[in-house]
Amino acid sequence: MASIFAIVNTSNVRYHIDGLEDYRPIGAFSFLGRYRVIDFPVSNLSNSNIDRIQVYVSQNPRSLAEHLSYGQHYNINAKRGKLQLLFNQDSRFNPIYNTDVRAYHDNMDIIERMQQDYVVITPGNWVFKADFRALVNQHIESGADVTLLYHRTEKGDTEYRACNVLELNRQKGVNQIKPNDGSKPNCNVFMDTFIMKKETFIDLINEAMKRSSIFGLVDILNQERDVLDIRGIQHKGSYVACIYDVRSYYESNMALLDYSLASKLFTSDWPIYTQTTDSCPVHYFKGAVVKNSMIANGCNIRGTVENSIIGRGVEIGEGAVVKDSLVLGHSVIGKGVHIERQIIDKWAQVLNVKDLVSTSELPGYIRRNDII
Amino acid sequence: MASIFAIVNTSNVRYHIDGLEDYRPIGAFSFLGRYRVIDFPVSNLSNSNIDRIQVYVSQNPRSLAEHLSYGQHYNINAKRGKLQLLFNQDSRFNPIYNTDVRAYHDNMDIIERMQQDYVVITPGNWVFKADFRALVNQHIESGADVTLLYHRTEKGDTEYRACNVLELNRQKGVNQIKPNDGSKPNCNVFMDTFIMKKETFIDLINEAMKRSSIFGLVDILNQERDVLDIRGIQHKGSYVACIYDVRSYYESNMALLDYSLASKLFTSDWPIYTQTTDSCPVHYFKGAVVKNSMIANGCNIRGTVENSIIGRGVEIGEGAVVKDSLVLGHSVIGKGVHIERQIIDKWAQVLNVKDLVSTSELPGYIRRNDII
Amino acid sequence: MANNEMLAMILAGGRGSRLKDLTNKVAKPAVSFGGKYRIVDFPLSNCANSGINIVGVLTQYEPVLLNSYVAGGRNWGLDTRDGGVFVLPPREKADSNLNVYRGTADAITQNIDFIDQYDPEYVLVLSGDHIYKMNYHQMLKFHRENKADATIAVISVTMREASRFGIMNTDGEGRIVEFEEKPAHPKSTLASMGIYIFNWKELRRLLVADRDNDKSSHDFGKDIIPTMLGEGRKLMAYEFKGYWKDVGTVDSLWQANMDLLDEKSELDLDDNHWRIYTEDATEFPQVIGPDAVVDEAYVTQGCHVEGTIRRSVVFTGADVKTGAQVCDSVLMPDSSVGEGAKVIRCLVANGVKIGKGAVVGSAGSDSITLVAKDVKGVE
Amino acid sequence: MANNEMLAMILAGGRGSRLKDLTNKVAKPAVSFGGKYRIVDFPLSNCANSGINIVGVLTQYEPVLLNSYVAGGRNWGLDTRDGGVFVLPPREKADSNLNVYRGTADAITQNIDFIDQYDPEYVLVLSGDHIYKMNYHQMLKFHRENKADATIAVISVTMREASRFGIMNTDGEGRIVEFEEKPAHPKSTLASMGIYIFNWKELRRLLVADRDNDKSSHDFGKDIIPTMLGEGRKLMAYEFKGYWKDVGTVDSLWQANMDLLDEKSELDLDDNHWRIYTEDATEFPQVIGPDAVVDEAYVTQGCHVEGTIRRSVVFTGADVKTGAQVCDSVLMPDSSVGEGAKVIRCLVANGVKIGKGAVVGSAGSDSITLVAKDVKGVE
Repeated sequence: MASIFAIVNTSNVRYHIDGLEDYRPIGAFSFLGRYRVIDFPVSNLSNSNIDRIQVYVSQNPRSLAEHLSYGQHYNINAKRGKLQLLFNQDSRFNPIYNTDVRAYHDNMDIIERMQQDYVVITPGNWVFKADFRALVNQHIESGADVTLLYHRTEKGDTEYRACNVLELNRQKGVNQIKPNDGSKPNCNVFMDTFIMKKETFIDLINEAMKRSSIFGLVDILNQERDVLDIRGIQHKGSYVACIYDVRSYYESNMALLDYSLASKLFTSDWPIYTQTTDSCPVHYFKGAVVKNSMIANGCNIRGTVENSIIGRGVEIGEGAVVKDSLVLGHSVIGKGVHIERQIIDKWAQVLNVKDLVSTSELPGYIRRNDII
Repeated sequence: MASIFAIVNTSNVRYHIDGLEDYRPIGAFSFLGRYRVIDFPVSNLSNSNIDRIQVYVSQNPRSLAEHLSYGQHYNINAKRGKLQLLFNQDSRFNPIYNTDVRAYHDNMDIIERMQQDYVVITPGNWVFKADFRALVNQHIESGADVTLLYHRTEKGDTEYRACNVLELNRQKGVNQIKPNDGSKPNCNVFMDTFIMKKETFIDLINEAMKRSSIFGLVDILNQERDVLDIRGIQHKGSYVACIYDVRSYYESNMALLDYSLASKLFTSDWPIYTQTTDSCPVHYFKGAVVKNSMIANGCNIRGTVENSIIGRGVEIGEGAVVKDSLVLGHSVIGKGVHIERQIIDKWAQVLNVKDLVSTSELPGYIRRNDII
Repeated sequence: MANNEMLAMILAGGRGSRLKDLTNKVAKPAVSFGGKYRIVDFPLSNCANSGINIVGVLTQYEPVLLNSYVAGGRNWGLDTRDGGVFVLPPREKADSNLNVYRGTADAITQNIDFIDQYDPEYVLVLSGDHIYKMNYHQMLKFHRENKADATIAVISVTMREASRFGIMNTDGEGRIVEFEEKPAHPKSTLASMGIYIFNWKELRRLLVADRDNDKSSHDFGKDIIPTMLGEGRKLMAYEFKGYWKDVGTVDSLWQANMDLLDEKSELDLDDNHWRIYTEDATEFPQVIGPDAVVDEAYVTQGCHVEGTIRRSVVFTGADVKTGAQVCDSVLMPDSSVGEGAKVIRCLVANGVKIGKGAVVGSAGSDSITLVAKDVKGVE
Repeated sequence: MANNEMLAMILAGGRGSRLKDLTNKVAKPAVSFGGKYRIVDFPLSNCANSGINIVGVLTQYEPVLLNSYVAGGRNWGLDTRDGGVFVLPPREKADSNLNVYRGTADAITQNIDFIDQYDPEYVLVLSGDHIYKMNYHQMLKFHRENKADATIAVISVTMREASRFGIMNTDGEGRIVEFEEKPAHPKSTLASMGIYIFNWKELRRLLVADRDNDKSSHDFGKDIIPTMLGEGRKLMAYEFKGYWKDVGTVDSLWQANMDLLDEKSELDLDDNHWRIYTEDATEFPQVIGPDAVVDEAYVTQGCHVEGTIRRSVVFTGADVKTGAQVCDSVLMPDSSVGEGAKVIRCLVANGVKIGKGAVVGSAGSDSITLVAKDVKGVE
């Protein structure tokens, strides 16, 4: 069995979500009311029998630190394995310095002491299902120096707009990694997932730091593509989501209200773990009307909920109507309040404004702790 | 039983230790080879049956985050209690902004949601034994608004130079909290420990922020001393150490080589908890000579160790002589190397320089990971 | 917290045979309750919330699931450095052979060595099959303030119910002067809840004496308490006010579940200050389908509802298909109700499948129908 | 890791009576070893390091300390979401009464329902009283590659020792053709280590058949393995090379401890890649006093040494006072050696106090002196 450690990178200069990300990195965003986005990469790794996991985090680490704890709830043996948070200093004076390479370089002594031969680097803001051990085996068999995971899409012109795409040759060799300029619907979206030997990884970091203080892993790979054998592997799976803006966050949640699609993401042989909060079951009161929705535990529902995802411990008051919305944990939708196409952040209370309806393509957003 | 939550503050603008503190806050410093400084405040709290604990950390949180984990090893029930790391943004452009008040203010929503009536604030860089529950009861009985813990010293002119001192009236009322200017040997050193109602605490933070962006808790208390009943309680205990510079760090360790003093700090009714590292016992090889020392598990000792404290997993080579030194975990003192009055940081290796002897009052310091 | 002042011993050996097929393969304390809980979660969460760190669980009958469930105590945060939940079945020792527990007191007697390890001042004896939220720390405070030799928690019942309980007759200060087991003509309505605090040294002495007494049935209510009263010991009644239910029959288990639908019920599981902890199920989020009706219901994660649910409690992993109707019923974990089926006034056991179009239970039934086996569908 | 492919069952019921007074109050697997460990730490750490998540520990004799020790499995990181260490004593079931385990195989038979819960493909059966480091995952790989029905770990012993063991006679490919229990004239030197991998379905069938066989002693070595050989099953011998010791006697327990002083010994407890985990003792750091001599020794935290220690292993909390001399000895946890006392070629049991000036053991003794009771000082 190849020995593998993993890196989950929760900060990426390409992705930024106003509002929600003021409070936590995208990895700590609530997903389907009950999960956080990072539960998906970490569960993928745990299910792949990879139990040395470094999570890199820069800004607002508290919610991630608490949620990940030390990994027991991801089924990781705390003695043999380790779910480790690594912090990198965030240069707020100029964010172009906040590269992945710099974060790894800051923690080079720890990376050098890892005893594993291979590293899998996977992002904290993508939701998909993947057996990383199988991918590493595929990488080893191919003889490539670096393997990159990509998703074949037909919607490159409207979706994945903040992502990179891979230009591949006929042998799946990577000619170039470049920003998705939206010019082509059909493209290979790079899933920000790298597989290589630990030694190759260390060499690339050192080389990148030498060439430019603002080089990321993608930049150095682009420069080294004639020296290294860099290949793409196409990801197989029916659900892939990159959360990089408000719209992609909203739509990646809503898409899973389709039960047949959700059933493919959640299967009994590939559990998605998360941390329990010991909430009680959902209490539906007399008069509640709920259709086509996911409701997390601890909610009290007295009103109407349609086509919505409701987080833990939410109160929906009598006569309230919640449609096409994402309501995050511990929020309150007061009596008679009507909301549609909204993202309500945690601990917010919509009490006094009786109508919140987004008419534009973008859902509305209510900040954490706000009273509306 | 009064309901209490606690704050352990690991960053204080008054204290800074060059070298060692580049890698971790003082709370994460190794103590007696086997502990970290923060084990003392956290064990004090746990032994006092206070199990809601917030640890505030600004720079380099990794080692603290890993060491504290989620508090199980401090005997804290993870459901009812909580050992929580809170991060505050560190303004590197001007450290005078890094006040305790700002850190609390950054996390005000969490403080406001605490269900407890009282708060104990205690620092992460002091080593002493205290029953905080008894102190809170004393605080309640006295009727004071704020209680400050102090240590009566006769060495104020040479020690505790970075600390504040309390000027008390005959009723133990606090007239002033001011920097120790070293002018008096006899003084009441403020142990950076505050007890008050949660509501008082919140009012003080808000008031301090209003008056000045760089006010700390001490500053606002000085201004409010005519409005509030602020009292001192003298700490009883045979061992008190404030770790605020290299000398105090070195000497607070060395003082405990006196077994009769150490026996008063470590008693079976007041366990000091720490995290296990699963190191094996110490192996003393043929020819080893060890006198008056504390040796942590996982060491291999082939040479001579005198009046020293040796951390976990250290290698002392054949013919090596280690005297009056603090050797931190996983360091190597090579064959025939002679060191005296040194602090050797973690993972350092003294191999090629055969003599490292500090002749000045200050011990020498070798940086983490260095090869000498 | 290094608090070994009082440790708790939970009697969890009961067969619970009045629960019929529900306890065929699991001990009564492991029976599911309230959507996502098991009965034993209540005393265990009460212990955790009362600051008790060490809990012995005395198991005997069909303990394999119960053992796996409680071992270690992580679900209740009881897996601390010096604490834990320890499963204590009967066992072979250097000086005695393997013997079943002969009674509630004997179960403690056979574990004197376990308790001695921790040298507690007090021992709290609990039963593993009641639903209630109680702060044992308050009870200990009462016990200490009264300098009692033992304190027994009691609850006020109606005079009619009193004949079914052990009844405590007390003086004006709450001191127990007489104990009557299921009296035909009760003198008081203070029923024992089977919750005792003893001073360990004294209890230890009594248990050792009781062990070799051939005439004893080795039971707290029948032997130890009467002996203490006979010795003139100070036994205090600690009156508990709040929700308390022995879920010993199918009807009472159903009713206790139904009580969760009542907003005025004192059994509030949504109380932040006194959470009931339980195992962490890795389940799909709760899905309510496009044509579902969910009106007055208590439904937990992992459920998938496409049909109609009224006045019902639906447990982890249960599945209600399109057109199905579930009324006034309890669906235990992983049960399923097929398309168009009707379930009325039923308690559907774990994993039971009710086929398409089947009808079980009826609106006018006197007692609740226990559905413990799959029901075939109607074609 | 959600890896339930193979679960482990550790047989930990042994009385260990050859260890005399050391097992008066604790089961053999709970006996201390190597300064800070207990014997059972070795199979448990091996399981953790081999990626096994679920471990059943079959206890019977004096299990109270052993139960508390292993319950939950936190010490070995085995307290994961889906894993755990489960203590499995004999128990009462719906269809059977409480009975002691009649043999090693019967211990597994009585827990078929426990194993079935996890539906593993393979079951690893281990003994709880050997000292060794072994990767069971490698053994499973071997088992799978050979498509064996069962695989038994063996170790090469000397011809002289062979008569004390169960000996496997194999063909050229390592397939077991014959098994002889303690043969007077051994045909091979491959001794069974009491470590078996079985395909669960097949083992289950054999156990059910064995349960009702009156003539069976319900033992793996005596009954199950011969039956499998008789049926022509493919049994493979997996040869282990490395340190392995049955610490069944005072002398062998002493010797295994002494082996830790030998730098060339294969039992390296300082190996980062294969740690042995154990309980976390909240002890004072190890203190070596101003006049102490510590030369060739293995000393752990919580020890306080003011006297002289040579060629000895000193366990957690042991205390060697000024002028005391400890040579070629093992001081078990919390033992103490008074001022000027001499301890030579001894194994001093847990908590034993050797008084001022006393002399125990002697340099020329044939066997190791077990000091299991306090020794009075000489005035």
